[in-house]
Amino acid sequence: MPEVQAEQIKCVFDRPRALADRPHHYCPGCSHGIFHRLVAEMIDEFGLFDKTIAIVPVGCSVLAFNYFECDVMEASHGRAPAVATGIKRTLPDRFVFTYQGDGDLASIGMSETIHTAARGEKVTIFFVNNGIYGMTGGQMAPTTLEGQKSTTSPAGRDIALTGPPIDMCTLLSSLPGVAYLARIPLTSPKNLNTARKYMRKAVRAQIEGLGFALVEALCACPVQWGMDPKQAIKHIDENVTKVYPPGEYVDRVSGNGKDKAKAS
Amino acid sequence: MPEVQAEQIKCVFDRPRALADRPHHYCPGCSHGIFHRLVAEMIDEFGLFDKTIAIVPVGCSVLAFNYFECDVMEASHGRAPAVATGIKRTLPDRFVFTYQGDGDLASIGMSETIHTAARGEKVTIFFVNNGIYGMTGGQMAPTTLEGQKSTTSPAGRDIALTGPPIDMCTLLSSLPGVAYLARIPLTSPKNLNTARKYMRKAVRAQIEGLGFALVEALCACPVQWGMDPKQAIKHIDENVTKVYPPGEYVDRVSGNGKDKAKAS
Amino acid sequence: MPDLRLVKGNEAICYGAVHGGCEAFFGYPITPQNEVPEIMSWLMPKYGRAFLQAESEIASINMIYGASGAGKRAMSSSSSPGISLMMEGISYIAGAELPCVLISVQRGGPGLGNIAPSQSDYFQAVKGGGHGDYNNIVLAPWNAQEMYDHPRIAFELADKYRMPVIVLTDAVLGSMLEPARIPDEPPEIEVPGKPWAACGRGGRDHKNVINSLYLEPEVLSDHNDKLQARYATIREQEKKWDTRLVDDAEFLVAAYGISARIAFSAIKMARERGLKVGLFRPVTLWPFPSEALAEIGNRVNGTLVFELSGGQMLEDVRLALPGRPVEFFGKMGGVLPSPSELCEEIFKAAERCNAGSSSRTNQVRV
Amino acid sequence: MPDLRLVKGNEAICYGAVHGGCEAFFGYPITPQNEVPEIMSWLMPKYGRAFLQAESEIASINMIYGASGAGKRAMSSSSSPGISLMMEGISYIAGAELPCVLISVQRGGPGLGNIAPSQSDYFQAVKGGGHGDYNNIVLAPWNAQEMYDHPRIAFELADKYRMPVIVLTDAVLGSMLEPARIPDEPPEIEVPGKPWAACGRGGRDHKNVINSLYLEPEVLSDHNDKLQARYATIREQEKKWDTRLVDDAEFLVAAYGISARIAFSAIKMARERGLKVGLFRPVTLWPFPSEALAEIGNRVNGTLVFELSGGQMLEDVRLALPGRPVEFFGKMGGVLPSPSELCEEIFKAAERCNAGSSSRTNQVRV
Amino acid sequence: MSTAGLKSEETTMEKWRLIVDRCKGCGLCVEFCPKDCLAMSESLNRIGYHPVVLLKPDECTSCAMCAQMCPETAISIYRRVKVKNA
Amino acid sequence: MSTAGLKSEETTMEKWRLIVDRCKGCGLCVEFCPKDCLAMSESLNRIGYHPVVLLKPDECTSCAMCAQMCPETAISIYRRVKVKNA
Amino acid sequence: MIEEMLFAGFGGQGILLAGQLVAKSAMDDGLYATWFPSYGPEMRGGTANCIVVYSDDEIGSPITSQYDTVIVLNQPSFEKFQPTVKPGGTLLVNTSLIEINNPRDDIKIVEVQANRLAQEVATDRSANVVIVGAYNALKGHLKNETIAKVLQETFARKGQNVVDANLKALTAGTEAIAGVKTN
Amino acid sequence: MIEEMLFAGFGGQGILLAGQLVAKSAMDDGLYATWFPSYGPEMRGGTANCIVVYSDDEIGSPITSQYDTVIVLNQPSFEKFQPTVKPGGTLLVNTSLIEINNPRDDIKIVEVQANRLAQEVATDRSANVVIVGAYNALKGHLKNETIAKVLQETFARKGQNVVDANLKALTAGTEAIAGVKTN
Ligand SMILES: Cc1ncc(C[n+]2csc(CCOP(=O)(O)OP(=O)(O)O)c2C)c(N)n1
Ligand SMILES: Cc1ncc(C[n+]2csc(CCOP(=O)(O)OP(=O)(O)O)c2C)c(N)n1
Ligand code: SF4
Ligand code: SF4
Ligand code: SF4
Ligand code: SF4
Ligand code: SF4
Ligand code: SF4
Ligand SMILES: [Mg+2]
Ligand SMILES: [Mg+2]
Repeated sequence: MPEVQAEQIKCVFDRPRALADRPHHYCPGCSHGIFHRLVAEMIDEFGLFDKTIAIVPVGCSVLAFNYFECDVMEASHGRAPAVATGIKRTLPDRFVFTYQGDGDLASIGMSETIHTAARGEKVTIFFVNNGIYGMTGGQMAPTTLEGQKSTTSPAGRDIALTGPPIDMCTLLSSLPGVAYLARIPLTSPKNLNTARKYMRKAVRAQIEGLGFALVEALCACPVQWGMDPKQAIKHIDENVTKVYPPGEYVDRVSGNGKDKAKAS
Repeated sequence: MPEVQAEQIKCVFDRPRALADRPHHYCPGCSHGIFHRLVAEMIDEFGLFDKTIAIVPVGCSVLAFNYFECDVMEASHGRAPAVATGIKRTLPDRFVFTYQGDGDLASIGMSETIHTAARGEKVTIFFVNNGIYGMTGGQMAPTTLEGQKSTTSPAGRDIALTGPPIDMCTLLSSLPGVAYLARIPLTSPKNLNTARKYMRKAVRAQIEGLGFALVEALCACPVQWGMDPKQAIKHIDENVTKVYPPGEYVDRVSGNGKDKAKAS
Repeated sequence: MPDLRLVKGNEAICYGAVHGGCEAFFGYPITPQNEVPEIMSWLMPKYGRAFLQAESEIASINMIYGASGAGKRAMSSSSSPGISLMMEGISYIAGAELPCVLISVQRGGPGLGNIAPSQSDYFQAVKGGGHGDYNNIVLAPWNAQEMYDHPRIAFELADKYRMPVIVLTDAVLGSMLEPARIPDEPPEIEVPGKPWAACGRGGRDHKNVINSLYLEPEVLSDHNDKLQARYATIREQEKKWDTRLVDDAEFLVAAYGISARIAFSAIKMARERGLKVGLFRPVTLWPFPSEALAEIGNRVNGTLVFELSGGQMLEDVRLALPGRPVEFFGKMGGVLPSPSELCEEIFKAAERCNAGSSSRTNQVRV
Repeated sequence: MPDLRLVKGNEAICYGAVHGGCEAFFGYPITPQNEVPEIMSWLMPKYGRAFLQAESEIASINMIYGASGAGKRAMSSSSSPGISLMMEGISYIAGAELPCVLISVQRGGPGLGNIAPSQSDYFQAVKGGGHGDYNNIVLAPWNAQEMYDHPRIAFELADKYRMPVIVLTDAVLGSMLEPARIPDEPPEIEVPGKPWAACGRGGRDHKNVINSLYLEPEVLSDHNDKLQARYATIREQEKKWDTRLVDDAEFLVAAYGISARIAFSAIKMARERGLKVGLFRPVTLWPFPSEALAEIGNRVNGTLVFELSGGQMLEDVRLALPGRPVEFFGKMGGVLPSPSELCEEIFKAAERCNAGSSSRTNQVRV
Repeated sequence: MSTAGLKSEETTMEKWRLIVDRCKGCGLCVEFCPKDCLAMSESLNRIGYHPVVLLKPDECTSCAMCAQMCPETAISIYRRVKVKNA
Repeated sequence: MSTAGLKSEETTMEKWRLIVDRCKGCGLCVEFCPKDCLAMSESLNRIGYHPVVLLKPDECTSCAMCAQMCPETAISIYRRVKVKNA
Repeated sequence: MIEEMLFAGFGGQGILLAGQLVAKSAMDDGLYATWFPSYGPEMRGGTANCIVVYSDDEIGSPITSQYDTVIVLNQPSFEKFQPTVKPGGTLLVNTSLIEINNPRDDIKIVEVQANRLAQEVATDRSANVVIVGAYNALKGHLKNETIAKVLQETFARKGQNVVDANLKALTAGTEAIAGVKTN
Repeated sequence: MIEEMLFAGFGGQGILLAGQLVAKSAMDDGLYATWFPSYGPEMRGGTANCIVVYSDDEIGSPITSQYDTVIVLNQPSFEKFQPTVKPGGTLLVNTSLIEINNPRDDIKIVEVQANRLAQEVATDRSANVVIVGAYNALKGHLKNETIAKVLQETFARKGQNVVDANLKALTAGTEAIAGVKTN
């Protein structure tokens, strides 16, 4: 008997449930919005909506508590990992993640980042590296590229005075408490798929109790970079990824249990 | 004509000029005294007496301003590298070193340590790693060994709860601002000679403007370890060096200019 | 009634906290309160509660923020420099309306100072060392029993008003041994529900957000007004104080914590020498029991404020006794006057007040 | 006389600092003072002075400690949460008797609050948000000219008394443009020698030690006494204030900084409506010009304290005017009342004072 | 080539939907459409930006590349699928 | 085997000198003397410790191993050297 | 004389610059002047506004809640700030982007097609300067030459083209009020 | 009755424990009691002292500057604290380690060879307990059985040997004062 077929409209792409249906306050072309969605997709995908506590930073994503639909705490600048620790230690069965910018995580919050990683704290960090202080108006971050102009390095970052950019993935990769560590630019649909793959592992690292996990997203801040959104994306692919090689830096999550600690 | 010879008494070992001739407040067998002397020897050897500014920490060596005969500043707990930066940026031709314990440098001061290294700040750090908070009465440090008893890990350090010990040399070695990085236990006259060798390079790294330098001394804290001084020395050689392998981690000072980045 | 135990103040604090329902302790060593993290390191796990030695005081206070935001009774303990490092965190906790308990074991300052007893962090605790308009409830124990009782009371007040409560004590009370009645096991306690906690939605129809950001001035203004209204309620309802020998007093000493202990000895000496002195001891430093103090202070010939500081509570006493003669005696740097030394000062101060030579404004140190 | 320039307050601060001999700037971005590190990032190097964007406010204040200890004029700038993070460092600087200048551009609190103008960090600056008995000299500019002048004055006072000086301003004054007379190039200035600086012995017959540790209580006590004596000198010599329309005033408004600007407009409105109001503006918040205020406050019918806070300077005004009617009007969270709104409040307050219904203690918020 | 006058919340196409007043005109969707179906409007939307428009609906394959790259999640994508008629 | 009665600041030997009242009796010098020349005294010094004593002065080679390891720098070492008589 | 005014619009519309233009011109005309900005958390795209006060007497408050003149460049600003015009005051409306609903009748509402005029003589981006021209044509407190001089200084770094475009925009604004369109 | 006393010596001499012994015994005898320690920055080897107050009435200050009884175990403590004995008070001196110079004549100075006695009946380390025994034999405020019981509790964890040794040291101290040496 031939099957009777009919046509239906199926949704192939839509807003995840964990992402609020409201406008963002971000600038046009800002990667925060994309990364928000990816994070929200993880919450949906792993069924964590009711047991997630997000910790949002001080930075452009300071208002992210408006966008994530799970419970949220707003941390003081740089201290999100300590806040996450306080939660996870008292509610070990919850899914606890922080969402942090590079100023937040790699400058003022360096100590909390390192120590939380070193303790192997079972929390997940989604790290937005846009190489600049977006929120406060484009000052230099520790992650700003050599020669890059910013409002506090108007002639371009001089590494003789400020040192070279800090590569957080490399820095953290020596800590045995780290279960998963990866970096990916949010510059194409293909990379977003890789990002999802990495983020899944970073979620699993926590859920499976393996330890600390962090995914660094190389993000665009078109406004503070003085570029249009397309240029900004191109700049990441052409220049930023040279300084910050994407790939998995630590992987104690994958099946074989071994670390794969090499950037692609 | 046969030479006329006479006998004279020559001093082959004595207190360096930069070390004050007064009793220390340290416990019997505490390595601080030895490391103080080595540091003072460097000041003498390089003729830095009149241009050195030492920064001493909060920790058992909090009174080290009594022992170093150069100008000294007492930093708040963990912030010595920031203090050193403040000095070096305004007096770039001076020799600026910090002397810091492991609680000071690797716990509360982690951020200042990393950022100062990352900036390639031209300062030298002499790092006393005794794996414990000596001054406050033997609490756990980030450097305390797995299973080691302390007053805040009375059943022995449980790395499932606290993470494994932090290896500062390994952590710092990925930062390109670091010009010299080495670790040595202060456990024998031979090791003291190696220590001197390392410390000389750490001084040169600054004098020659190459960048940040740090020498980590594996030190004994007999009292807080609950050991007698001899046991403590043995414990370092037998157990501590397993977790913290001695050797040069970064060397951009030696003639060839290349890094030798491997622990022996 | 539980048996007496000879306990250190710092130890009593730990039992008081655990018996008061403390579910999470985060702290960093610093003299003179090291016994607190040390004891908590085994006492908390004994009851399945969270203990973690944080990497710094900043991490501690932010861990507390997390644990408290998640609905748990959380506490830290530190001493002067460590408490200073918590000022941003405390302000956030106040702003986000989170309950928490902080033990501040004061030592000599400013800067590194020393580890000797002091009361020079009164302003920091009472006026707000952090930024913004906020208050902490501040409790000042004076003996081992109160060192045990106050943490529990602190948790109750913190939960009731959703704000930080500081137990402000010092190196003497922390390291002194004294008998206190402490049960062997934690008593049953009731902890209020925390429907506001961000502990995972768990099917809740709305998300909970822990936050101190209110970008719109009008909204932040309303938020502040709400906090101020709460503070006003607390000022009405939660003032606590203690007095000794005030009924027939002709002169008054105002002191808190360890100073009140010394003062108590000194006023007994003074009474032996014929001067009828009473003791006013604020138990809550904020809210400061101004009215109770005024009631007594307005009928005696004068009041001597005694503190281990350059004169901090002094300002609150002056504010409570406008136009009345208020004298001050203080010691800094960890020096503790003996009761007899203080007794001499009481006589001198009383004399100045009686002679009318106590200037009513000369001590204004603003 | 230099030409007028239309400058932002934050910009004026930078020129004021550089022209005042600032040799080192360390800071971390935070709204609403970002122009300060931004301008300093090119202005300092232009004159061969040190600029470094620190990794945090804690690093900033400790870099200042180092640079100042080495004998240099060093400065940082921040806003509320960032200033809170500096409390330990400030206490160390005070304890080690180091001069330094700190710009505090207040914003809405507590916690993250917002970036709108506020005056809710008065207590922190004036009473001491850090631990221990210490004071900062606190200057409160009210226009762009003073934003330029105060950093220089601050450096002079800091060096003279070897202590921190805070320029306490706010988001309005920081981001407002206004004409100020600012020379194009730094004028010649004289900087006192600093024989105490730890800058390397350089043949000196003794070592210099920068330190705030005094383990022996007696020694720390002496050190504190020395500091207190210095503070007493400053209270005698350095109080500064400004008044408008006080000669014939029957009512007084006390306000500082931006509040005094709003008040100035409001009292002019009130005078148009027939009420003779004057303005008292403390220029130094510490030392607080109590006597000058009392001189006027005691002869008017009442004083209204107006602040962008829940009532902080209020306490110092009350201490200066014991027994006199003192009223309060405040706005928090970045809300700025308009001059006409404040004018209404002035009328209400004056009425209460005239009617004798202004309680002389009801505003005590301790 | 204009959404001017479009006052509705969404431009509803069968397979490609845009919440017009959420678009910030960044152009990333345009950039990443493999079929070059999209372009920027010349009009402003209610939040002051030039929103994107689906220029060539027929060529759109519902591949969702555009939606993936949209920071505002302003685009949603639908596909006509054959289903068994049970 | 005792320094009891030694009230002087230093025990002065030709090649091996100790500031007695600075010794904290940690025994590290004893441990590291390759010639086993040293031992702990049974008496207490003025700071309350049992100081070290040079038991076998003749066997001491002035190698300074002991002095190197002394945390107090309490030991100094001298050597008889032949010099040209100019 | 004291003039208290508000400029409001989208972040990208040059609102803050327009205010500065007026404040600087006032200063150069020998008046006291203040300018105070306020913007949302976004770097771009949000709303922005600034308050300008100028006076021949020392200025007290640089902020207020009722203005002699309010200049609005976009719809939300119109809605939000129409009520803040003092009775008898002036509301200058950029009718290129604003639809005037419920106009108050106790104030003077002046319509300027700022974007259109700007596009005509220069680019869209000069709408802010157009409206400054219109403003001064209306109020006349400031010298036109001073404004032109300040414009010149402000845009000098961007080249004479830009200066000229803005000078044209200024004139266009002035003339829009004068009702005299010459080109 | 109120007894204010000070114990002083080197850090390693068990000074703090001796004070605790007295305070605990006083508590167990139904008295109010306080104990307050003070030590230098060193972990070992520095000087240490503690103040003990016990009384049948609520205790005000747990610290004071003049004592009814001062117990010194080493020379520096003797020098430092002899002046702090109240006139008519008692100074208990460990003459195993202390040479008495310039003794005051307005106080009662009692010599006990605490280290020697301790070594005789137990080890050097029990000198602190010896002197507590001597103290109570002199003052008699506390019940000997209570002190013995507290000793028992205190050292129980270290084994009966240690307990016995300390009990012997206690007796040795008591007897040194009684002047009755029996073994
Ligand atoms: C203690 C403190 N210091 C400084 C700030 C100001 N501040 C807010 S966000 C930020 C940096 C933001 O940069 P980043 O973390 O990279 O986030 P982005 O805005 O780039 O997403 C700073 C310095 C603050 N809020 N608190
Ligand atoms: C802000 C602050 N926190 C805590 C302390 C207390 N404290 C003093 S030293 C120290 C740790 C010392 O350990 P380490 O640095 O390893 O030095 P060590 O004593 O072992 O040589 C601590 C926690 C302090 N003085 N200041
Ligand atoms: S400033 Fe940069 S990071 Fe912030 S919202 Fe704009 S584009 Fe995004
Ligand atoms: S406690 Fe440890 S580190 Fe401190 S002085 Fe004693 S042995 Fe040395
Ligand atoms: S779904 Fe694919 S083809 Fe269609 S518009 Fe988007 S990117 Fe282009
Ligand atoms: S990516 Fe999104 S915001 Fe950007 S133009 Fe396309 S639809 Fe608009
Ligand atoms: S100098 Fe050498 S041989 Fe002599 S005592 Fe010292 S270690 Fe022994
Ligand atoms: S090493 Fe030094 S302190 Fe230790 S026993 Fe020998 S001489 Fe004494
Ligand atoms: Mg960033
Ligand atoms: Mg240590």
